[in-house]
Amino acid sequence: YAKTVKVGIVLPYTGGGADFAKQIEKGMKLYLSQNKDKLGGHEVELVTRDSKRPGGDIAKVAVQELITREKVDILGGFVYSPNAMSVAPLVTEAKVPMVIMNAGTSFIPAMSPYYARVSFTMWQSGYHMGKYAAEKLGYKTAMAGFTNYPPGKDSAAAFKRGFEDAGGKVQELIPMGGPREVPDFTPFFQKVKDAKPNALYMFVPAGSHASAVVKTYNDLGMRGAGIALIGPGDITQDTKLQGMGDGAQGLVTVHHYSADYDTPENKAFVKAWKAAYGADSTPDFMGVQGYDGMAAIVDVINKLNGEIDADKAMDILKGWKFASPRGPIMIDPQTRDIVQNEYVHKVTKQGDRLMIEVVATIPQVKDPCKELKVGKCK
Amino acid sequence: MTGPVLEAKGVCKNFGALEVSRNIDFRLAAGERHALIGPNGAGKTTFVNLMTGALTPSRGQVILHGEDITALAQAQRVKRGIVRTFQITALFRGLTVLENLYVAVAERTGAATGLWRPAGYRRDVIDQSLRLLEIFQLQDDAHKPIRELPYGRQRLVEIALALALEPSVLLLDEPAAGVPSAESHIILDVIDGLPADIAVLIIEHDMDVVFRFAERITVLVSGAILVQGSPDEIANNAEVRAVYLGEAAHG
Amino acid sequence: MESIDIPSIVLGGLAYGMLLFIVSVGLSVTMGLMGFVNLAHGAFAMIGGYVVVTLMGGLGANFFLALLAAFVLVALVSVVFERLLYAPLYRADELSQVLLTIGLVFMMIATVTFFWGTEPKTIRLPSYLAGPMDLGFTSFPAYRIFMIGVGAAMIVALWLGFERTTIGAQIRAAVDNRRMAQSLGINVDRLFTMTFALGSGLAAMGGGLGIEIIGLNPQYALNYLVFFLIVVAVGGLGSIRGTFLAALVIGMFDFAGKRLYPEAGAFFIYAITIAVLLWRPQGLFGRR
Amino acid sequence: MAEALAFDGVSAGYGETVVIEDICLSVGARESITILGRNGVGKTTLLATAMGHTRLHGGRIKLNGDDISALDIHRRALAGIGYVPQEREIFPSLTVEENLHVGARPGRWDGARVFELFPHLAARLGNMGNQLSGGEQQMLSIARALMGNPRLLLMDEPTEGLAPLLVEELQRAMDDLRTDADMAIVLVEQNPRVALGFAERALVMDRGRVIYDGPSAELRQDRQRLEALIGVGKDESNRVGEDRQR
Amino acid sequence: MTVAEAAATALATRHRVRPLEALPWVLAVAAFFALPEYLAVGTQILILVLFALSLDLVLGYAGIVTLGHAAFFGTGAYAVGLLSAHLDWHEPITGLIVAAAAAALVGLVSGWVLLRTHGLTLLMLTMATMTLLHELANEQENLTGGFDGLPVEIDPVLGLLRFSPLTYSGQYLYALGLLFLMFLVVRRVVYSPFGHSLTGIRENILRMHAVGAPVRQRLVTVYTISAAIAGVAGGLFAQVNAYITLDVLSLERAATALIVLILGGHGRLYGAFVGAALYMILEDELAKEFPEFWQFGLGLVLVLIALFAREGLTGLFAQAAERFRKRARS
Ligand SMILES: Nc1ncnc2c1ncn2[C@@H]1O[C@H](COP(=O)(O)OP(=O)(O)OP(=O)(O)O)[C@@H](O)[C@H]1O
Ligand SMILES: Nc1ncnc2c1ncn2[C@@H]1O[C@H](COP(=O)(O)OP(=O)(O)OP(=O)(O)O)[C@@H](O)[C@H]1O
Ligand SMILES: [Mg+2]
Ligand SMILES: [Mg+2]
Repeated sequence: YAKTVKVGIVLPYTGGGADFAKQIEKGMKLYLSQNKDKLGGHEVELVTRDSKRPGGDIAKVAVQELITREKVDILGGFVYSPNAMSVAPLVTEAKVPMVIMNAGTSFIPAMSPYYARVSFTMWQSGYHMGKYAAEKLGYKTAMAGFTNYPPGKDSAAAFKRGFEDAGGKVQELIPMGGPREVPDFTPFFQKVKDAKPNALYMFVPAGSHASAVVKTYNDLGMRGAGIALIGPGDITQDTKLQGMGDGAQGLVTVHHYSADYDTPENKAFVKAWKAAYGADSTPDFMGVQGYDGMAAIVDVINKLNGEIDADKAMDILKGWKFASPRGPIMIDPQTRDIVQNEYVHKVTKQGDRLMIEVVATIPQVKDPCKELKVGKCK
Repeated sequence: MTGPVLEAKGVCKNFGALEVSRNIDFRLAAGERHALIGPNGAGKTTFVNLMTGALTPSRGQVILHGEDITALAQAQRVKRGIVRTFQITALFRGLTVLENLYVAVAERTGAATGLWRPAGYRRDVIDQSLRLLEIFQLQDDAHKPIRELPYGRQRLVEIALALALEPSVLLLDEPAAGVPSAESHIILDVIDGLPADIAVLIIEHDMDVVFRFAERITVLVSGAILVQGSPDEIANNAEVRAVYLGEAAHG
Repeated sequence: MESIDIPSIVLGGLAYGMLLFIVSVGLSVTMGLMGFVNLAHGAFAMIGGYVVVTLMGGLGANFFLALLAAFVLVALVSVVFERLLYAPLYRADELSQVLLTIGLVFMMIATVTFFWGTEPKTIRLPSYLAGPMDLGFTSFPAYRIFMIGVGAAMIVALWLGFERTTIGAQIRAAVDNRRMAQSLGINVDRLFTMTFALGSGLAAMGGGLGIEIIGLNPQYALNYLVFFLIVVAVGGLGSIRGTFLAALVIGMFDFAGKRLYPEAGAFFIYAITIAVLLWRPQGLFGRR
Repeated sequence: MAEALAFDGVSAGYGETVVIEDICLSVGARESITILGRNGVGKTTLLATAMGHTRLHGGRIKLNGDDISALDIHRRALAGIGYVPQEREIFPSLTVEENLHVGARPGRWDGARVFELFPHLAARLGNMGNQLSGGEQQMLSIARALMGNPRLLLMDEPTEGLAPLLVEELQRAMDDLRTDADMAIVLVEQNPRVALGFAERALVMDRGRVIYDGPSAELRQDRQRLEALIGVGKDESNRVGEDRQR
Repeated sequence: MTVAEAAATALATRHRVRPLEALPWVLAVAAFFALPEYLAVGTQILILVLFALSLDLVLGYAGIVTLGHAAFFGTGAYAVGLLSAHLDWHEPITGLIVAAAAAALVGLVSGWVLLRTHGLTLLMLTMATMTLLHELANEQENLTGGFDGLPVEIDPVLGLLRFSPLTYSGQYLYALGLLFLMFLVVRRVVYSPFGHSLTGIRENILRMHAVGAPVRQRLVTVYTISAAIAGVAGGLFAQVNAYITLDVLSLERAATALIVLILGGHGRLYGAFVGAALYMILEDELAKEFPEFWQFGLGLVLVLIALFAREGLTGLFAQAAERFRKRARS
């Protein structure tokens, strides 16, 4: 007989992360609406909670309520790493499987045996951007600028490791203010300009800071000074790309997703997305993470025939494979973390639209942080 | 000891380029009744501020009971017995009359540092506050917040607060200001009835009050002492009449 | 030893200071002059920003026209706010004002989210304002040079309007003692409504002008509030000149600090705030 | 020619409390009157009512023949009323100069003429309102009202806190004003000597009503009558600030 | 009895406990039994009450308006967190004592420097100081865990009361007990002669100097006491949530306490209770119904309270009670 499986979704619907929450939610709902048949006749009920801020406490209360009062069978969502971390003991004690759809700090999946992650780690893009810049783009020197909080630090460290592993030299890692400060990058970029490295690797959180980076880069004439701007795909987020203007042309980034990928899976995905949310709406990496996360949840429900048992669910998630719009993905059975392709993006202009062109693919990347056992992944 | 209780030695005060007090030498003897008069803006209130520590002199010394208190903070000077009233009423407007007095008495008795025992347990403080109410005939207003009190009564509380501190030197800055001459005598009666050992300095523009009250008068003009003398001497001093009194001395 | 380009630091600091001034000047009017703790300043600025985005994006309006429209529209709408919500609290204690305006901020964040969504908005500047401009001794972003010009024009206009006429004094008089000001023939209600409208209009314009650099999303209303408050407090309440000077000082100092010691992060801006306010508690030109 | 100020059966007070009752009063175009009375009898309230600060419970107020009962405060000021409030009400965050000029209107009184009357103020132009001595604030309050060039000047105990010599000067200046063609003056004054010397007509109030309206000279000469009316004497001592709310 | 005697009696008995004062505690205990599923939110409310109560001591009684109170909350939280993470010190009670002491120290030092100012200036200075602490915690990531946060491990209270992350019943009782203790302290202070003198400072600081009160010393004292209590609130937060992030030092946290206090009514002891409960319940319920737009409803309530209940909700009650009493008398 048909069961209703309750899925508790914790996302920052208000505050600085609201934009991400929206993307993830749209992705999840899109998958659900397309794949009703895969539920084996069961129903899914999403119980959403606003985690508001990256403080840990609000998310924790939300999860506690979802578990004890709403009696959810599965948890999903989580944009901010601290929120995913703070609920680990709770999830472990309550034995509820949890699919992490963003929170990218490397060691999170290790914090609870019931965690599985379908998003990314900062090391995946940063490390391979570093290697690619030194090996293929031939840069000898580079500087890295980053927003001064863990994702930024991780990303810059990963870049440095990758760049130097491939024989380059990172002159300096420059923290460029916190995520909440006035995003004026001019003083930092002036410093870089004076030092004249071959490339500037920039991590800022996706959002308005990214377009400020590109604009400042152009305004200061750094391209003319021979300094290339590269970074993780966060700074060429699909939804923000058009707003950056022509100055974004030629940027090279490494990431796991762009709406412009020319694969059948992705074309179908983007088409369905636009059909559901309007022609103006574009999925970005957050959207696809929500989509894939829901795919994992639906698969669990299907295989367990609606009867969610945490340990069995985790057995299914370990080694789970999926033909995602971003390419083939898998959850590593050892680490319960995502294994996915990383793509080298180049921003080009076609007509009056800026496009992401894939110039190289690095297949099936595991989290380099854990692979190399560096930093907190030791 | 018959020396002065309060003494100013060469006290100067500037506000920027403006010299508000110029080299003032002043002595107030125990139990003396002294008036300080002078044109508006002569620096009388400033002088009180300098004596009580609300302002620090640019130069000069303030000596109380033979001890140099120039560097002492206002609160410490109060503890040593020098207390003032304000030209423009300065009370705890949201508190009742009784509570106003409680605050002052609690400071004097040291009760105010008590963090733990309830204020109501200090019966002694309450009783002393009640006694002050009696002296100023304010019993019927005990329960009223200051802001609901007529101005004349507020002036009474103003002085009661000062007396609550049991001063040895009392500086009164226009105590009857805003109270009509027809009724200011309540205040004057209270002042007349002050214990004889308190030294009192009064600032006042009402010459009836000044001449009735003062044993000695100091005239301050443009920040400097013009003359000092007995009421008769002052009333008949031509210079004082020219700059301050006008015809009032006759009245 | 790396070379340090002094003119570019000075110019960069100046531009950053002007940015701070332009986005804060509206608050200097509504809070500084009118004495209302207007935490909703950022919200008015945000609305202005969205008006500019909508006009330029949807209707393809000219940047300057859009700015002007934002000024006028928000100024007009703010009159309703002023009469209905602000006026009853002019004489209330500042904590009630805090509660009112924070409440307004929350409401406006939700409203903006409802109509414009959560994604950050950008605008496309006219081409002559984009990219670098060659100044001879150095090259510098054209938009920032434009901001310096706008800021300078604003301060001159406001200075002439408020500090060289009695209007500024009339407003301060009405804040000090409303009834006495009326007794001197000042139409306080109208004066306040007009001033509030001006302040809100300026906020809106600041919001529009700032999009290019500090972006625009529903969080704008709260994100930069602290910076607005700091600029006004350091400048001193009641003085637009003070706000201007404070913005420049903070801008220069913060810019040079970040340029030379990026590790120190936000340290500089708070350090200079503390230093100035301990040195001059009423702010650089404070009247209250 | 119409009267400068006319009260026609005016009752007024604060909120529900009625403080002055059924006041009828008229001040001629160039006339000056002086109002006396004990503490709390409603003198300030009467002036404040003319200015529009109180709640009008009944009656009508006319200025130069026009009914101003329903006019806003600032319109009354613009119609020609100047006000020197009892508590001076200097604007603390304005300089002396700004205090003088915020409400200035063109006319015979300008900065120069005001400084002739109060030379001391000229030396304090840059001081903020809260950096003045008590007497200086009083001078400024009077000067500020004069700068508005009113046709009717309401002064509430303007000599309070002023040095005796200055009181005399002010008295002379007001004599000038009185004879000066265009200004009517209503003066509230506690000091009978000043009050009765100032104007030919005097008003005595008690408990919110006018109990005497006649020549000042009469009261000046009849000291006993004066005492009976305003209670100069010790036996009245417990009337201080008697609370008169009903 | 004469008026003066009546006034004296009122003053002498003001500190006595009124029956109505039992109400919040009865409600809190009743909630424990009646609403076992809501204990996690309930615990957060209790912590916010405690934090707002500490703010009331300085804001409502001494008139110090601060936007930096999370400096002490955060210090307390990190004291507990650092003890647990780096010194294996998991004992809760001593942890709180250390939290209080650390916060008091920060309060003493910053109060000594900052409390010579007031108004907007003080607001900005306290906020800037708090932000510098925030920067420091961010900088010392190796110690504090920075943005990502720090897990906190806690032993059972007195070896008996174990904290379950699932039920929160232990946490709730622990928080309630502590709130009660701290409330007793605040109540004592408020009704003491010292508390009375704080009211004097709030009413007229000029006169307070003139009656010989060491004003700054008083302010610093109460600031330090308040900081210690805020530190306990922060320590408690760290213990019951078993996780802290830089958020404990954030402007949001400081501003929330301020809003809650204004909402409930400051200077009335119970304003913190009413304000925190209303704010959190409203936010929680609205956010559940309208995850994206709940701020509108919350904002509307704040606006309405600001317009129609100037002295907060408890002020509204007090006025209503006063009117009722007047009518009863006449
Ligand atoms: N903070 C200040 N800055 C500049 N000048 C000041 C300040 N305070 C007072 N003054 C000036 O100092 C002078 C003396 O003032 P003070 O109050 O002592 O006069 P006073 O003799 O008490 O006069 P009054 O009889 O009018 O009360 C005045 O002219 C006043 O303007
Ligand atoms: N704002 C107010 N609200 C309520 N009652 C008031 C207010 N102002 C004055 N009163 C009351 O009105 C009455 C008349 O006061 P008013 O100030 O007019 O007296 P006055 O004759 O000017 O006295 P004084 O000689 O003290 O200046 C007094 O009983 C006073 O308590
Ligand atoms: Mg004086
Ligand atoms: Mg009066």
